[in-house]
This record gives sequence, C-alpha cells and structure tokens, in this order.
Amino acid sequence: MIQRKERPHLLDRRLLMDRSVPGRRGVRLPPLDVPEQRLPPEELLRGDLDLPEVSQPEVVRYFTRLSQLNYSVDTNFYPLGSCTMKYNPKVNDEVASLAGLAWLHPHAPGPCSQGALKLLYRLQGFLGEVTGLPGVSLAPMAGAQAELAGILVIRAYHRSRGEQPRRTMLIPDSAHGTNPASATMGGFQVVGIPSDSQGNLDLEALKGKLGGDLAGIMVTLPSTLGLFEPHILELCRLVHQSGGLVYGDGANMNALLGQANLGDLGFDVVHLNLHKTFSTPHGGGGPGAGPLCVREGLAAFLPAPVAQRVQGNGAEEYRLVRPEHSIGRLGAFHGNFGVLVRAYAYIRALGGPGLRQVSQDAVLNANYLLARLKDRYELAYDRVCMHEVVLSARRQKRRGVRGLDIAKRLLDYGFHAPTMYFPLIVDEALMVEPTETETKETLDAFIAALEAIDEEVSTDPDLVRTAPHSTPVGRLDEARAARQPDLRWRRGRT
Amino acid sequence: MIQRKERPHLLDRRLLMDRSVPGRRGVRLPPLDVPEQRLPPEELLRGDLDLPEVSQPEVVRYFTRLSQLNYSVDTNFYPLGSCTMKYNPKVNDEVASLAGLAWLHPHAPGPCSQGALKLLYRLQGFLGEVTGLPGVSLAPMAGAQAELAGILVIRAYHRSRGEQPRRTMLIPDSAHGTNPASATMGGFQVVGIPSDSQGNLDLEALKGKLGGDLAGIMVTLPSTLGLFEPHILELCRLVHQSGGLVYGDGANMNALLGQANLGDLGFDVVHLNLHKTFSTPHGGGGPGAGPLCVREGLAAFLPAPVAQRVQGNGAEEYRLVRPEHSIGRLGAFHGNFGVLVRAYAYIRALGGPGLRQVSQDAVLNANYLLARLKDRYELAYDRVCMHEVVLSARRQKRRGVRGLDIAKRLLDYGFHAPTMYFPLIVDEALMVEPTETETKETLDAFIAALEAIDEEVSTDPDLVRTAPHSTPVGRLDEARAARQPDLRWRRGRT
Amino acid sequence: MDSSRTFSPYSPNTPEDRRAMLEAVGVGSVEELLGDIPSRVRGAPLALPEPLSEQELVQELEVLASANRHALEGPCFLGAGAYRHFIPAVVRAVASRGEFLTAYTPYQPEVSQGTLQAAYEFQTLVCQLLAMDVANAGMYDGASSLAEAALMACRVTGRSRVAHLNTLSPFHREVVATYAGPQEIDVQEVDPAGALPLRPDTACLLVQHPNFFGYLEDLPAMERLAHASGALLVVATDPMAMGLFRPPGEYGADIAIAEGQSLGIPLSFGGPYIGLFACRAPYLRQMPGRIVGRTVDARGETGYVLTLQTREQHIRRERATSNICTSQALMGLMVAVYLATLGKAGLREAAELCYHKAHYAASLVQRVPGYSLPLQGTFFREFVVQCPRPPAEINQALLERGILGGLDISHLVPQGWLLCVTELNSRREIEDLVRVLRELA
Amino acid sequence: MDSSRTFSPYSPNTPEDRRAMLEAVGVGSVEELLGDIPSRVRGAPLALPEPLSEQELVQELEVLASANRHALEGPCFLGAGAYRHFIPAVVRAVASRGEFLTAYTPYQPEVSQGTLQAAYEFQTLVCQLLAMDVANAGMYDGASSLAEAALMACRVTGRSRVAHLNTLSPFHREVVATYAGPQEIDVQEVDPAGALPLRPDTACLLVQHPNFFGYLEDLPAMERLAHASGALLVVATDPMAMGLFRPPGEYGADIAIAEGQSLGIPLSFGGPYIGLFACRAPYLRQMPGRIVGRTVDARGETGYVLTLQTREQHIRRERATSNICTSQALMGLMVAVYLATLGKAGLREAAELCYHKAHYAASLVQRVPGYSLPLQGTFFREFVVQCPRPPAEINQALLERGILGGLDISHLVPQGWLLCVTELNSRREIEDLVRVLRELA
Ligand SMILES: Cc1ncc(COP(=O)(O)O)c(C=O)c1O
Ligand SMILES: Cc1ncc(COP(=O)(O)O)c(C=O)c1O
Repeated sequence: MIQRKERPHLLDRRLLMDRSVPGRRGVRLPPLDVPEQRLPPEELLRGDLDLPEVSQPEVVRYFTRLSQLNYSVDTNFYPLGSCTMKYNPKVNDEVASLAGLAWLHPHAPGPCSQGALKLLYRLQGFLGEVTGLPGVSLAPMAGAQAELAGILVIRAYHRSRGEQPRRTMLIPDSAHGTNPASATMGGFQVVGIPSDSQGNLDLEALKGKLGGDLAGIMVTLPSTLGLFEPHILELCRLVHQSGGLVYGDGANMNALLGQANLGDLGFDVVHLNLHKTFSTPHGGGGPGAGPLCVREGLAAFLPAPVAQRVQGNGAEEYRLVRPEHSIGRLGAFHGNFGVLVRAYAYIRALGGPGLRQVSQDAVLNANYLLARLKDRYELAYDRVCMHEVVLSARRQKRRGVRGLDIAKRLLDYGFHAPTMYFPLIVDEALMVEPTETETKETLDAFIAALEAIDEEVSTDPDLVRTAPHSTPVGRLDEARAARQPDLRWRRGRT
Repeated sequence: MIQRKERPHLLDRRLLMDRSVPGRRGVRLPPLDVPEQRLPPEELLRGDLDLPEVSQPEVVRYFTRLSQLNYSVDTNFYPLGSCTMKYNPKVNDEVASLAGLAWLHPHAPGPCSQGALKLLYRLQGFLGEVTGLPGVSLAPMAGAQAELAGILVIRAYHRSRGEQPRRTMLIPDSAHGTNPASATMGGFQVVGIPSDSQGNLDLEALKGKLGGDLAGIMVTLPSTLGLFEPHILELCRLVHQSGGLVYGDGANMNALLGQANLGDLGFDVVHLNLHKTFSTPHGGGGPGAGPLCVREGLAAFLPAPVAQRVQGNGAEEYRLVRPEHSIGRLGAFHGNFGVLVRAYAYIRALGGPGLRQVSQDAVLNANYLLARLKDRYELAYDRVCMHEVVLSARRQKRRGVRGLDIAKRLLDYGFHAPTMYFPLIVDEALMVEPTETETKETLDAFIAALEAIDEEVSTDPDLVRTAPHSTPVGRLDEARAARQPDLRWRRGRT
Repeated sequence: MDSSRTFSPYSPNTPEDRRAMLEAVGVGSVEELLGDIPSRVRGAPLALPEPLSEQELVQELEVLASANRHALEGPCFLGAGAYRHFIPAVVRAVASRGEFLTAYTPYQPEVSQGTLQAAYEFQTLVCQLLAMDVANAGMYDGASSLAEAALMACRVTGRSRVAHLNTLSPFHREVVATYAGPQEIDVQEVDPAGALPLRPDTACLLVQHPNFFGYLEDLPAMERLAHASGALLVVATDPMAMGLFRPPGEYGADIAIAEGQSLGIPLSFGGPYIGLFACRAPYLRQMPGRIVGRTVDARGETGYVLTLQTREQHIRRERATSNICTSQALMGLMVAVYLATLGKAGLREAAELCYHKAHYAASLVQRVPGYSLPLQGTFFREFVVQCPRPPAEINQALLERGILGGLDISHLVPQGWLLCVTELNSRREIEDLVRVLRELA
Repeated sequence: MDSSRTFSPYSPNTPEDRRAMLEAVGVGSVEELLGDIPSRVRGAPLALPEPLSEQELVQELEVLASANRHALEGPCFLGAGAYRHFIPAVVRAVASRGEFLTAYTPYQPEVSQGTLQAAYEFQTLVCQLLAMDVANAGMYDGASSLAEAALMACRVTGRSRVAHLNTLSPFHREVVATYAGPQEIDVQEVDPAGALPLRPDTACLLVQHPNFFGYLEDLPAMERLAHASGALLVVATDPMAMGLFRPPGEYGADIAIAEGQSLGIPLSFGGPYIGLFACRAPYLRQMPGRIVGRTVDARGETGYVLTLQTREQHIRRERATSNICTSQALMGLMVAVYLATLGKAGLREAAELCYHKAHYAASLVQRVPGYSLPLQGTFFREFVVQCPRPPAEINQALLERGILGGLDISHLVPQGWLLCVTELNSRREIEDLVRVLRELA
C-alpha cells in the first residue's frame, strides 16, 4: 500500500528496455519509393538489434517524467560555483533553431553558407573585443578542449622560435582539474604553485619556478576562489621575462565582462566558456563552446578553422580558413555552431554596456551573499570577492555536520547546492556563484535557508546529516556505484 | 523550519503582482524609428497601468514551476470520462506552428491563403467522410458552440419550411449539460427523456413526447454512459416521422471512428470535438474546435464561413463562402484554425484503417477495465461498454467512502481521477475513459490502484476520505471559494 | 518493409496485447463488443487518403504552409480585428510545455494548480487592464464575447433589445446577430452622431473603442446615453490600446470585453484567439464562462479552484448563463505570459510604438495627392484612407511589390481602405508603402 | 521612450535593489568591489554594436539564417560525416524542456535523476548499438572520440604508435594528429590492401567502417591484423549503419566510437554533435569521459550517479584519462529519444531506406556515360563517383538548378565526388539529379 506522502508516479523508474514490448514503435517511416536493391551478403548484416520497442506516447511520457526529476535554472536558483548558472534566454534557443542555421550542412559550399560564416566572423570580433585578444578561433567544443588547444598554441609558439623545448607548465593549486589535465595532454610537465594566506598566488613560490624550461602558466582570473589576483601584472611580467606565455582560464569571465582587458593585463591566450559567461544552456552537461582568444602574434597557431572576411568582387565574402601554422583541427567541423549562435544572440541583445552591467551585478550579488552570510559561515578568505564567494563549513564541521550535508540539506529548501569541496585547498569548501540574473529576493531566501540550516546544525544535526529528505531520491550510495559498476541495462537483470 | 518531507520550492505560490518590483521588466522593445507624433489629449490617456513588473528569468521560472503543479497526458494516464484524453502527437504542434500557418492573417487575400484554404477544404471532406454527413463547417470553436450552431441549423430548417414554429427539443437525462444549455440558447424548450433500466433511452417515453411541436432531439452516441443506443435506428425513424431532426453530440466519436456511418444511422446534424477524438491538445481547457457536419439538404444553413473549391482559370482555387441560408457567423473569423491544422495532421497520419483501429482499441481498452474492475466496483449497467465505462461507488459508499474520495485517492497513486458524478443519473458515478493510446501495462497499474483503494476503503477508510495526501495542495475548500469569491489579486490583500 | 503502414505510432497495444485483453474480457474479437451497432450502417471503409509517415506529413504541411503568404514574410498593413504584434519567445516556451498543453479543464484542482493559478493571474490581468471588478477565465474570441455580453445584459436588465453603434465591426455585429436571433432579441444600430435617447426596452449599448475603423468613441457620451435609459454600457476594446488609453472601467462600463489576440497570440488565420470578459461586481453571477477562485486546502494552504459553477451548464443545464464549456485556456496562459513579460512599462511602450508609427504613416499618406483620411478624431494604430481608386486595385499593385496592404472596406466607406500599422512595421516599410501609393495616385 | 535601451531584460535587479545591496555590503559602489583590478587595464568601453531588442534580434538572425541555403531547402546529396536524416518531433519536444536544457552536469544526483537516468539509457543504447560492453555518456564528436580512443589505446598497451587505414576520414585523421602530436605518438597510415603486419610498437589500428568513402572494410582481416601485433582494434562507425550491418563488437573491436549526429541531431553547420564511445569491459578504467552508474539511495531505491570519477580530471588532475569536462549531454538525450522513438524496427527500416535509395542512385549514376563508381565493395548510403569533369563544375551546375551536390573529393580520388543519399531523398530527387548529370556528361 502506498504511503500518505509518497509520489508514486515519480517513482516508476523502469528503464526503456524494461518497458519494451515486441512490436511496439514510436514512429512510422515512409515507404520505399525506389526499386528494392539487393542487400549485401548475410555475414555483413546485423542479426538481432536489441533496441527498445515503445510507442510514441510512452516515449513522451517517459522523458517528460524524467525531466521532472531534474533541477534546473528554469525551476530555481542554481548557485553552483564556477559554473555560472545564469538564465538562458529563450529567444536564443529559438533563433538557433531557425532552419537556415539548424539545418545548414557543414560542407555547404561558400555561397550557401554566407550567413553562418558572417555570424562566426562577427562573433570572433566580439570575443576579441571582450577579451582584448584579437585572434579568435571558435573551434573548441568546451572549455577543456580550448585549454588543450591553448596549450598546443603555446607549444607551437615555442617550437616556432626554434629554442630548446620548454616543458614546464605552472599551475596554481587552486586551479580547476581541467588545467593540469590539459597541460599533460598537451605534453607538458605540470608544476604546482601554492596560494598564499590571502588566497593569492604565492609570487615568491612562482619566482622559484621560473627558468629556461618554463613554457607558461595557466592562471584563472578571478581565481577559483572568486578572488582577483592583485599581482596579476607582476605575475605576467615575470613569466614573460622568463620567456613563458600566460594562459588565462576564462571560465570566470562573468566577473570581468567590460571591466578588464585581458590582453592589457598580460594574458597571451585565453579561453571563454560560452556556456557560462555567455548564457548558452548547459544541457545537463553540454554542449558548450570554448572559443580561444590569443594576442595578435599567436593567431597563426589557432586551431582550424577560423572565419575570415575577404573582399570578393565588389561585395564582402566570408570563408573558413586554416591559420598558417595551425595546431590543427579539434573536431570534424567548425565547433559547436548551435552554441555559438546563442552566444552571438546574447551579445547582440546586451551590447557593451549590457555586458558591463552583467559583471557588475554578478559581483554585487556575490558580495551581498558574502556580507550577509559571513557571520554564520566562515569565509575561505576574508576579503571582498568577485563573482563568487567561497565559504567554508569548518565551523559547522566542528558541530558534526559536513559541507556535504549542508549542501544536501539545501536541496530540501528548494535550492541547488553550491559547488562542494572545490577548490581543493579550502577545507569544507562551499563555493557559491549567484550570477547576475537572480533577484535580491531570491538571494535573501537563499540566505535565510543557509541561516536556518546553521540553526539546524545546532538543534537537529541529524536532520541535516541525513538530508535530503524531499528529493525524488535520497542520498545516493556513490561508493557502491564505483565498486560495483552497473553502467548499462542488461537483459534479465533489474 | 522546514519539514522533512516538504517540497518548499513548490510552495512559493506568490502571484505575479506580489513579485512585482518597480522598474523590472522582461523584454526590451525596439526604439522608435519614426518621428514622435503628438499624443492625444490627456483625458483620453491612461493614468496608472497596474501590471506586474518582473524580469524575464522570473517569468520563465514562475510559469515553469506552475506547470510542474499540473497533471497532464504528457505525465501520466488521464482517464477522464467523456474527455478523451488521448496522446497529442508532438508533430502536430510543430506543423501548426509553421510560419505559413501560424502567421497567416485571417484577412489575407485569396491568393495569399490558398494553402490554408485547401487544408480547410480537405478537412471538411475528411470529416464529412468520417461522419457520413457531407456538409461541414469548421467554424465552431468548441463542442458547445457547435451545439448552438447545430440547434440553429435545425431552427433555420424548420423556418425554411414555413411551418408553424416547432419549439420542443428532446434531450435524454444522461446528456451533457451543454446540450440543454445550447438548446435553450437556441430558443428551444428543453424536454427531458429518461433512460431505461438498461441505460438506454426510454423509447416509450420518447413516443409520448413526439408531436407537431417537436423540433428535434439531441442524442449522444455512444451515450454518456458509454453505451451504444441499440434502438438508435428506431429512434431516428420516430423523430423524423414527427417532422423533427436528430442532432448527434459527437463528443464520443472515439468509439465509432470507422465503425458507423452517422448519416446512415439517421443523424441529421452532428458535431465533433477535435480536441477529443482528433487528438488536439486540450490546453487546460481549450482551445478546441467543434466542426458541424450535416446531411446534404442542410448544408445551406451551416455557419459561415465554409471552404469551397472552384475551378479557376485552369487551376483549382479555394475560397471561403457564406452558405446561402447560413445561420451566421460564430466568431470574427474562420474558427480555431490552429486546432484544425492539428486535426488535419492527425487524420493524415492515420488514414482510414488507422482511425478504425483507434476506435477498436478505445473500445477494447474500456472493456478490459470493465472486465477487470467489475468485481470490485459496481457497474452502472452490467453490459458491454463502448469507449468508456461508468462505474458506481455505491458499494464503497456503503462502507462510508464516496466516489469523490476514491477519485482523490487515485491522485495519490499517480493517476488522474475519472469523471465524477456524471452522468447525473448514476449514483456515485466514476466515468472512466482510457482511450486507445494507453498500454495494457498502464491499464493494469490503474486497475491495481483501484483494487488497492478498495482494500483501503475496508482497512483504512480515513486514509481515503482525507485524500489526496501527496499532491501539491490538499483537498480544496470549494464551498468557501463560492461563498467568498476571491477572483483576482488586489493590492494589499494576500 | 511496408509493414510500417499497418500500425499507428500513437497507439501502443500490439496484436498480442489485444489478444490478452480480449481474453480477459471474454470475447473473441472487438467485433463482438460492437454488436450493438446495426450492421447495415457498418462496412464501408473510410475513403480517406493513405496514411502518411511523420516525414511525409511534415512535407505535406510544409507545402500547404508555403502556399500561403504569411504576415511576417514582408511588410503587412492588415489589421481589422487581428493584429501583427511581436511575441517574445518566452510565451512560446511556456505555452508549449506539455504540462500546460496536454491538461484538461482543471476538474481535479489538487493536480491542476498550474492551470488554475495561471487562470487566476489571467483574470487579475484582465481586470487590471480593463479597470473592471471581475473577469472570467476567457471566452472563444472577442466577437462571441460581445454576443455573450449582449445576452448577459438582457438577463441582467430583463430587457430584450440590444443597441450598437454603426462603427462596430461588421464581424462582431454578425456574431451578435447569430446569438441574439434565437432569443428574440432585437439588434438595433444607432448612429453615434445623432445620439438619440435609446428605446426604454434597451438592455445595453454596445460600443467598440477603438472602433472598427480604428478611432476612439466618445465614451462619456455613450455612458450617459446608455445609463440614462437604464441600459448597460458594454465596451469592446483592444487590449493593446489599453497600454495607452483610458480603460472602459474608468468610463463606467458595466461589461467590458476584448479580443485578446494582440497580447501574445499568433495570427493563425483567425484562431485560436481568446475573448477577454469582465464586468462590474454586482453582475458577477450573470457572467458566462469559467471562473477561477482562490481558496484554501485542508491544511490551510492557498489553492485555486473552478468556482461559481452553479452558473454553468454542467450544473444548471438549461438555466445556465451560457453553454460554454471548453474555452481557450491555453490562450489565456499566453496572454498572461505576454503581459508579465512586457509588464507595465512594456505594454505602454508597445502601444506607443503602434501609435507613433500609425500616425506617422497617416501623416505621410494624407500628404499623397488623392489620398485622404475621411474620419475625424483620435485613432490608435488603424485608420481609414480614402483612395483615389478602388482599394482592391491598390492592394493588388502592392502585393506585386511584396506588400500586404490594408483591408478593402469600400462597401462601408467609399473607396475606403483600413490601414493598420504596428511596432512590427519599420519606418522603411511605411515609406515604401507611401512611395507605392504615390505611384498609384 | 528610449529608456528601454538601458536595461538588460535578463537581469532583474533595479537601481534600488542595487542600492540596498551595496548598503548591506557596506560599500558605496560596485567600483569599490572591483578595486583589485589594476586601473590601467580598465576604462575603455567595449566597442560592440548597440544592443538589440528581442524583435530586432530575431530579425537580424533571420536575415543571417536566410543568407544560407540549408539542407532541407531542396534536394541535397551532401554527407561526408554529417547526415541529413529525418528527426521525429518528439526529439525536439523532449530536448527543449527547460529541466533538461538548463541543468548543469549532474553533480547533485538527488535532484538530477532526469539527466542521469537519460544518460544511463544513452550508455545502454550505445552498447546495444555497437555490441560493446560499456560506454560513456558521450564525447564532443566522432572525430575527437577517435582521437581519445587512440590515446586510450596507448595507455592500455603502453605503446605509442597509432596506425590507421588510408580510408579514414581526412577530418578524423587531422584530429587524431592534433591529439597525438603533443604526446609524441606517431600516427601512421596503412593500406588495407597491402595488409602488412603492424609494427610491434603499434597501440592500435583505427578503422572507419563504413569508411570515409562510404564502403565497408574487411573487419575480420583488420581484427586479425591488429590483434596479431597485440594492438587494439578501434572501429569508428556510423550509428545509422548499425541498423543494417554487423556491429564492431561482433568483429572483436576493443574500442568502438561513432559520430552520433545521424541519430536525431540536426546538421547545425557541424555542431553540436556527439561522440559515442564504447569499449570492452577490461578497459573501462582507461575510458575517458563521464560515466553514469546505477546504485541505490539511503532508502534502498534505485538511483543514478556519476561514477568512476577517479578517472577524471577533477579528481585525478594531471593523471586523468582525459581532460574532458563539459561534454554533449543534451545531444545524448536527443540520441536516446531518437532511438527510443525509432526503436528496433525503425532503425532497421531507416537504414534500409538509406541503403536502397543510395544503391538505386548508384545504379542510375553509373549508367550515365562518363560516370563510374571507381571503388569496389559494399557501401551503405555514400559512394564515390568518378565524374567526366571536375566535381566542382558539376556542383556549380547542380546548385544553379537548386540541387546541393556531393562533396568534391578530387584531391583524394581523381575527379572524385562523394555522393550521399538518405531516406530524405525522394526517388524524384534522385532521378532529377541523374538527369542533370546526363546533361553534364
Ligand atoms: C575554472 C574552470 N576551468 C575550466 C573548466 C572546464 O570547462 P568545460 O567544462 O567547458 O570543459 C571549468 C568548468 O567547470 C571551470 O570551472
Ligand atoms: C458529451 C459531451 N458533449 C459536449 C461537450 C462539450 O464540448 P466542448 O467542451 O468542446 O464545448 C462535452 C465536453 O466535455 C461532452 O463531454
């Protein structure tokens, strides 16, 4: 019998294959309108193809119900630090699905794709302007791929100078995991740089790592601690002095839009995450797009292709070209075009002043949270933050409740949890990024929830430790998942 | 503090005006690109316009969350009797939103609307074929409006014959409320006909009501009891003999698609509910469409406009015309075109055999429920049913639980309730219409839920009487709503 | 491979499922279940075209759609009751959500709070917009709303005559006639200029404002005229005009209705649209249509329900205030999302854009020799042009240049042409139009 | 009226909100919060075009979109890695739901079961399709998947040479080179005809099947070739072909990848697409990318989580199996919906439609004097035509007749032209194409 409070219709979690009934199907295909051709010999042909057999109503209902198990920006506040979960304008999805864009073939000849090429060309220009780095390739399909590409640009640059190979890539200990991983994939040796007591990169430690093997440094600005590196100019100077290049991880660009010219700051190569700063929807884990922006002298190394404008006979004409010393292709085609269209639309809707307002509001919202929460939750570093604030649940931990528990309890309050346990250098980190698209009232409600949870930590810690209680499923056994991997449906198993 | 099991984010039910903050807005409009003109004198202009001021992210989130409070065909089984809640094919929504259809102006001149007119013309033909009544007007915007129109056709017919006015409209006691209401609006006197012990129309009673004042009869086939009137031919003969016409309420046409020719049965005028039988989405209460189908001799009275094909210079051409003795217009334009497009697409996808299969499956599904449930729940009439089965909770009522309670308890099991307390002549009616788009497994789960509830009626009647327990809100106080009408937000009240 | 023709992608059950179910029912075939149907009406298969796969279906509809010239395809100056306005993407995003789209009328309020709360919002917005006390959840369209308003006025006053100005839309007039005729209600046209007293048996005066020709009426005078005879004042308005002009409620209207299409609903060749319907509080129980009310649940939480159902057909049957059942709920949702998105400032701005552009167009047109504006007064986004030659010819010539002209109303005004200009008409479009008119002078 | 230029419709807070927040923060302006930014890099406003209203934005994008000739606008015979297939409406209906579209990577599984269960379905479907043991939740695209597969093979075998057939897509080859280069992995082309033993330090043999030219490879021979040298067999395939042809798993592939675009993803000028990535169970822990696993929650109910994260960059950092983080989850959802909708019979039928139409087209083309099919063997929906004149000329002539021709591959095959035919090409389109070819013979 069913419990009073249960929502049984949300709990029919049978998989498609478990719902499969022989003979059912979801769509009818057109009849063959050409003479039937001889099929190839049997041994080349597929025997059984074990796919689900379900009707169209079942498909719609199954996935609609799945969707309702999700949390999303469209449902509520999603303060996941480092992820910039801002509102994704609906109009951008609409324009990206215009047939002239959504159904354009990547091999469509030049005269058939001038609109798309113009869009790419203009977007390159916009992003060059936003970063202050005019060489732009839109090819990378996410931030991490852009990092790899950027690292390869640095590698190609050094090679082009014919020096002995430089193998060291410096990476702060607060860096996102993709940075060291990308550096390694790019063939470099990763050398860590610690942060100082203020959360800044330890300049002295840096100085100790400079030298002839230095290829470059990967810096995130603001850092993953949500802090603007005050010594950034000096840092760049030092690295350049040693012959290295400075890579900027632009994942946190939401703090700097229209506020700082990254080129002027001394960055040589920077990637942007359009799925963060430029509001393209995250899709539950992609698609994203990670344009790579470089200073003039490095443009020849950019990943292929890039869009170019040429003066054709009278009219201007656009085309894709391979930069002269390109590090090569990153994917079969021209990047995640559908994502690029959305970012283009976003920039066109906001313009320069609008983008500048974005970063101002993002920073203000974060500092508002900081100011209102710092009495209850320890700050990782007690100073003004940029677009996100890193809290520590150290104080709560002393009362027996971990940051993880607080994060889970927030789900009961209807909020998504902050990013947990990152950056790695902050004990019990809770990294909160509100973004500019949230109202003050929402921030106030979030603050109230965190305050209430802090109360609960004192009054009823078990309530918090066993959270969440109101979500479609309870706390999940991740250890078991990793120990006994069950990664796909198999017949006869449930 | 928040309860363990509550879903607080679903409970922020503040209205738009309560969320309004001066200066916020959801969309930017283009700048004025013409010289500013002089505005009319102040006294013609609006002073304050008290509309909500909210940002775009808030609008999206507000309505997305509202939507999640809804039950729908896309989420689960919706066996609401008489409503034919079948699956609404997604492709039909897509084709209806093609710009050439969705953005066609109703006054677009003939040469600019040939595609739309052809669609209307063809749909008229399809529906004429489906009903066996070749005169079709697509103008009525729902079933009830079609009833009024049909009644007016009957009125006009009698008037055209120059007889003394016939004022009596016979209506069975099982009829839907729209039938008597429409007859009254059409200027007729409603005279009721009782049902006999088998749920059939009482032929003897009917005979007593025939006479020179008889304008016609409104029959629902199958009746709202889900039963096919076995004496339908005789009934039509008798009415015709008295000079009356037979109106068929086609709301239950899902039982008869491809099974019976309504013209051959003796109907003179029939409406269809495209939002039922022809799978157009109900939209939470519309839009619908109620085409009116009449026999040849009545076509001249149809509501305006109807589509016509003419042989233009060489090519065929379509246009809208006003039938010669039309009862007039029902709306400013040509009916709910967007709904008609969907119905057209539905018919094109299924064709004749497909439609026939629809009714077969609808009837089989209903009889399956009947067979599996009749041991637990009394049948209104113990006989084979058509597309829906009317149960009675009499037996459960004796154990202290009403049909209403059972309906509410079903919500806890994740199912929508059947139609309750209709038809009025069945005590504790639960009217279940499964439709053809449900799987046997879903029906089995529904049966299991009704069985479990019947157990609960014995073991824990209070659990049922206080249901629902798992829905976004509990049982609502409808009496209070009617006694103290609160029909709109007002400033300063909550 | 043609097996795919033999199944419906929308129906799940397979021959095996059916067999199992027939067995449970205890019959050998569905035919046995259909035994009550007289055999002589059965038999002939439906003569419908072959079923199409989804791919073919889309192709067929694309062909039909492209055989039309739609209103976003180029400059368009058609209005006359259906208006080309910009619709923000959020309206479509919300209204296409399956939970709204595929729900029924909210008969089980506990699982229909989405539809219900949205309808309550809609009622609020309609009241705010029209400055009226109460509103229902929407009617079929503006014209049928006006007809229902006329019937309602007759119920309220116990009278059976309806007067309307001669500036009422001819389409609305026809619908009023359709609804009024069978109830033996006389429909009478009065001239606003010669404001004679209304006949004492008049239930209401119907005034369209802005009227069919785009112009404001003298509502204070109409109010006096109606109320002096004990008739109700029924105002039919355009909701976009409500962004700029004083609302009916401020003129003493007893019932106010409007075609809601301007507020976020696509043209769609005339429907589905939605009728806005509002009245003064005392008349509430004579109002037709669904009404949503706020109440509390068993735990005291706020919730919404369909209310005052004793007015309705399913309770009151032949004594109902109207026969309306299924209405246009989804369109009401679209209106609510549209108004929430534009908001207070946005609706004002949109209305002003229309106003300025229409007036700019009018100022240019009347400077073209041969063209004049025969009507006096204040118009909103539509106005009548008297042309030097039949409007049909002008429209034809415009169409050849890719421009959809105004409505030919030469049967109402000699050489009359009803031109509509909205925020979607750019300056350039307006000036191109005027250039062509000059050629055709 | 131009005040509307000064706000962002996407950001809610008003000047008053900001003032209240600044007060709570205890600063006078946001500038003070940005004090760490060196003043000399600030200042100049961004030189970007003026912001657009939504209405103008849509108009601008419509102009850009209509400056392209898209693949549904008329007959199209382009393929070569991106395919024009029919996509059922349900795919778009599901993938556009905000709850899927606007969620992040499912880091909080308790509120992300939708994304997670869908990914588990995707993994299942990929395994079923390719007949492999395990799959990840998707990679950027097919080409980068192949590159990651090559790196993985090097990790598994501890070797650093990658061999591939000369029939591999040149685009894929380039991407493999990009990824392999920095790790000092040699990429070597081998000729399938001269099946020499592979060098002993070869980590894997990469085989595309059907290959770039549309033809099946001799996979049994390739399997022997690879495994004989202790190298892994990596097969890149096309998922639509899996409806008809034996899957890589049945040929002993160790890693199988595919570009998933054919399965419900629009062409979109080349992206976003998705790479399918599967391998044999023993290599699971060397697999790159996100993986979703089934587990239980605190109450013992089934639930899904991201798992085996110790392979990933955010845990393992420089020792991760890959740097991939954000991937193409939404495309994975689309693939899952597509496959669920077509199902077992549907995918087979779709593949057969492609096969028969492509072979019909080939049979007609090779009967046109001057045209021939230079390659032997079995092809699926693409084939190479040797033309009597440069393919560029032919394409140009076709375009003038509204037909998008095949890919010019004359740099790979003399006068070579890669023609693709899918279920979206009607018989008439095929015959029209052939007619034009005849004219151009
Ligand atoms: C600081 C930082 N760098 C890099 C990345 C990687 O970007 P992507 O996920 O687009 O590959 C992320 C994403 O979370 C990030 O937060
Ligand atoms: C039997 C019957 N007749 C008529 C109607 C009225 O149709 P509509 O709601 O389309 O006005 C209904 C709708 O519920 C019905 O069930």
